Amino acid sequence: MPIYSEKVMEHFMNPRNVGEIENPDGLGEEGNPVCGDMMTFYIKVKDNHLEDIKFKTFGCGAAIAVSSMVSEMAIGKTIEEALKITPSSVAEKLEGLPKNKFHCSNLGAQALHKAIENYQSKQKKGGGKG
Amino acid sequence: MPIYSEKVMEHFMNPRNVGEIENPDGLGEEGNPVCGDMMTFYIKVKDNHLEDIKFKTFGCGAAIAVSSMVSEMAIGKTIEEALKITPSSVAEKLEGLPKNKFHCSNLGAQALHKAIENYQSKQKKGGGKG
Amino acid sequence: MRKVYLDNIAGSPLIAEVREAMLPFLWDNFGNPSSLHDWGDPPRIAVDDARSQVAQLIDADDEEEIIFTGSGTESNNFAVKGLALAHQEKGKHIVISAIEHFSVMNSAKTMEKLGFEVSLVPVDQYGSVDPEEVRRSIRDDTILVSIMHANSEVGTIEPIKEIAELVRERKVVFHTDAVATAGSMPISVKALGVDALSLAGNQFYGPQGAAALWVRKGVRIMPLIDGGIQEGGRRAGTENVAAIVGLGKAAEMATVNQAVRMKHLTPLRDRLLTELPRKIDHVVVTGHPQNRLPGNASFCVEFIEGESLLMLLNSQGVAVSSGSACTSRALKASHVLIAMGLSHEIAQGSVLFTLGLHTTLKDIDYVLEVMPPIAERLRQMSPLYAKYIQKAKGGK
Amino acid sequence: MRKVYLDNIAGSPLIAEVREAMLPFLWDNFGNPSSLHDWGDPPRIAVDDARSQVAQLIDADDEEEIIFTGSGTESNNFAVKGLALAHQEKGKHIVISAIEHFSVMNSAKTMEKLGFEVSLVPVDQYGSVDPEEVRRSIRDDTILVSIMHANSEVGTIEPIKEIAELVRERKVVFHTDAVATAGSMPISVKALGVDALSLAGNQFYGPQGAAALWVRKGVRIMPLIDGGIQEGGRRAGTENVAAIVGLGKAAEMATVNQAVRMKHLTPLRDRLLTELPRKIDHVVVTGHPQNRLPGNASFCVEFIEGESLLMLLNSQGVAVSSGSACTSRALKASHVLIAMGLSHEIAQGSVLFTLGLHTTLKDIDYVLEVMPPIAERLRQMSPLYAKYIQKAKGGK
Ligand SMILES: Cc1ncc(COP(=O)(O)O)c(C=O)c1O
Ligand SMILES: Cc1ncc(COP(=O)(O)O)c(C=O)c1O
Repeated sequence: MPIYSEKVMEHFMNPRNVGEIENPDGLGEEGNPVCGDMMTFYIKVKDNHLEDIKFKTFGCGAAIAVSSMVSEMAIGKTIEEALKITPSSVAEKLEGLPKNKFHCSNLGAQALHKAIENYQSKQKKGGGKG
Repeated sequence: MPIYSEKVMEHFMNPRNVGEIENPDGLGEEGNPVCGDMMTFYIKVKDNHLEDIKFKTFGCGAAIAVSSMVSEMAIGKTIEEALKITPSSVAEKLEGLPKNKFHCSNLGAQALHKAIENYQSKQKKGGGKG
Repeated sequence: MRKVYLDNIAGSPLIAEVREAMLPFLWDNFGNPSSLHDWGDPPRIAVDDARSQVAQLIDADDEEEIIFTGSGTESNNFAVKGLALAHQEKGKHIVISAIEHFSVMNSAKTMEKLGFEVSLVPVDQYGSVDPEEVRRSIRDDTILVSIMHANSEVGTIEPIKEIAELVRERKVVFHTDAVATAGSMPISVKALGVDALSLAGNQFYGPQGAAALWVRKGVRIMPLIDGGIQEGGRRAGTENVAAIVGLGKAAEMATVNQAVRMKHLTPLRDRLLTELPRKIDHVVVTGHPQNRLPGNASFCVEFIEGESLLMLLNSQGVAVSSGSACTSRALKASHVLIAMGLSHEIAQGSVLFTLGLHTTLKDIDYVLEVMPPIAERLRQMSPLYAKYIQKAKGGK
Repeated sequence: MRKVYLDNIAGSPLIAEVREAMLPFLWDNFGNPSSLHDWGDPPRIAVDDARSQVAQLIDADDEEEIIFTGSGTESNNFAVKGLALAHQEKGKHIVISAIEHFSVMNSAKTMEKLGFEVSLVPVDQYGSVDPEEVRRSIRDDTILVSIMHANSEVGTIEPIKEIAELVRERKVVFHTDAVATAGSMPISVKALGVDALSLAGNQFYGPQGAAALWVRKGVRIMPLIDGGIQEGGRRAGTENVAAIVGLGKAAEMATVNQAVRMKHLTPLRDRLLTELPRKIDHVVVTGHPQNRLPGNASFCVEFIEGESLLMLLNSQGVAVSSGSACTSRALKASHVLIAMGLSHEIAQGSVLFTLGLHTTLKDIDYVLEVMPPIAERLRQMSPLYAKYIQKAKGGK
């Protein structure tokens, strides 16, 4: 079989929500250049919901498709729902990822979670707006 | 190239002087079944000349061709001339032998020489008739 | 002149389906299965398919247990050396039979040079290994037993299932060289109970250049050929895609047609085995009378040397091989015949007929017709025959 | 859509003459070169011819110095392991460069496990080995030096002649992996002064499945693959005749056409090397600017990862490869780029164009046209690029 599923290819070729959010409510970075995949997620939160998500990704086809899929899965969800997104659920939605790509390139959920944690820690400090 | 020269093939397919001589003047055996080649040469001597030669050979294509060639080279020669036949001169007459066949299968000259020695030792003992 | 090819062990023609399957990968689909671009897809898919086809041929559950190699010889080297090196912390003793193919035999000898110890299990007059003998040869430091599934020179099929059971009891890794059997008769690695098995496509109408080693999941093996991480890091080097595809197709065809093929071969083989000794005096059948490869008929013709017999048969259009010293490039009579207790003298008269898909009854009858005068002619030249006759006369 | 194949290092189509030469040995001439009957003659003659053709390609005097193997990887394993094991009574120290192909690198690592010691000679920013560094690394117990003739990932050609001279002074055996050069540029083992040299037919329009190791007469080597006494007892296994014939023909064609091929490739390569960095900012050429393989143009595109670049080029019909971590199945950035001192971040942007006989100027211009928007697109998604821009702005 081809190494990537059609779904991965579709998200890689047309990634959703690429970009940055100025003054995001939360920002999460994951990965490093040695393994070759790095992702930055930006979130905008309103009424405990992820109103907007953007990402930037340096990485392979899988990494880009994962980021796109994560953003699509999380947008509009509550914080609690979004935190339930796991690498496995992302891979499943993408109709599978190559075995060797699973760990390195499937960092999207973590990057999102980091952005949420970043938002939550700001909330604690600043009293929050959400 | 094919493993055997045309000359070897010709002598193998149509060996000269196959057979036995009853009451030979000399008889020589060479080889053993482990290496796979055995030859028996029979000679008839008259006036110091090899009047007749016959051989029997158990062995490969080369061994049979060598026996045939030796018999052809030696017949009619004087004892002294026949003793000058060497494995190399036989191989040359046969337009070459495969490298790995040279030692094992090229026992014809030795078998002939043994037959001559056998004749000579009988001569010494019996006073000879040659 | 009639052409009768009865040397299928040395080489055999590709079947048409194998040829057709290979052609695209020799010309247009020249890509590399590791490539991530479009050119990589057809070869990658094709290699995956071939892996399934081979797994199916030997009834392996997991196609990732199949490691493609370049030849049966390589598979055997990989098995013996790779399994021994991977298990050496437990011990350094290897058991093989006395009639293994040189690729197993000489791999074991190389391991001896590296500090391992090798025991040879003897065989009986039919070339059969006694499972009890294997059991007795296993020691506490034994780490590997390798016994072939069938010997291709004399056709004898070994009791691998029984041997495997005894070896498993001692928790020793068991490899079998099934190059002579895989694709020629039904094989199930599960039923046999082995840990590793070698097979080669060129033995069942597949091409040269592709063979396989099956290694049960969980059994450690050290690579023979290091480099990139093709074949899961177990055998490096850019895949020979066309040959692998050919092997896969040949495996698929064999899985389907094995029964028919065996039905075709067995009566032809049996005719040769019974009739040749009737037509020519002093001919002994070598190998097991019943437990033998469907296409193998092997003999020793007394008082005659194999190469000259082979050459005279060739002059009549018949291709065979022999285990005589003169036909081997090492100039030694077959170690298999000697291990079976035959004298050198008799072993020199070895002649081996390996039948194939294309062999017909007419071919066999042609051999039965042309061979007796050839044997007679060589015997008339043979000093051994002369001695025998003289003795026989003297005995009267 | 235009199809532009620039990944000839991964695989390339057979040239028509090679195909024609091979066909008879895939179908009708299925015999075994070891067979003594008529079926053995065509393959035996063909293998002998191929041996001469390969000997001529590398200017070897004696065709018996050519040992056929199954792949470049096997040749390198055979050389490193076989030469080291054959000379271990003198010492157990091996010297290789830091940018060897994995087949040399990992063979050396295996020898480490068997008690040998391995030194890596570093390279400079262009991937060049300094002969002085090699000389310094040789010790009294050094028995083997293996430095590649050219690196196929970055194209750099090494000063083998100079290195060989220094190694010879120390009476140490010297092997060179010429898989990337043999058939692509003139080679003379005599002029180079090496003791052993690996080459592979699939690198010069020959088939998979046949490669060779040349070993100077008198230099001892231990077999990697034991068994029968094919290849003079140095490499066992039934010959893959069709592939060997293809290798021979490819060698003959290369001997004749090398100069023309180089003239075709060099300007195309140079156009890519000069124009791509002009069309795209922050692109670095990797490898040596002058001493490089005629068909090799390699780069790192900053702020971008190689696999996604490769996939978007593929979506435009262009096939290339990359040394990024994600494109390697081992998930590590090319050890060659890292050894040249590039950061992991930059090495991830590796892209490698390997041109071939069929490459045209239009192909190159098409790449120069489609690649800049792809790089731009990926940079717009890249957090590394965003950071770089921010920094650049902040710096103003
Ligand atoms: C039982 C057995 N094992 C291994 C081999 C080795 O096969 P190859 O020479 O094709 O590598 C053979 C070849 O006939 C064989 O019969
Ligand atoms: C320099 C070098 N050596 C060895 C090899 C190994 O070749 P293969 O994978 O065909 O065995 C390659 C392959 O590209 C190479 O470039």
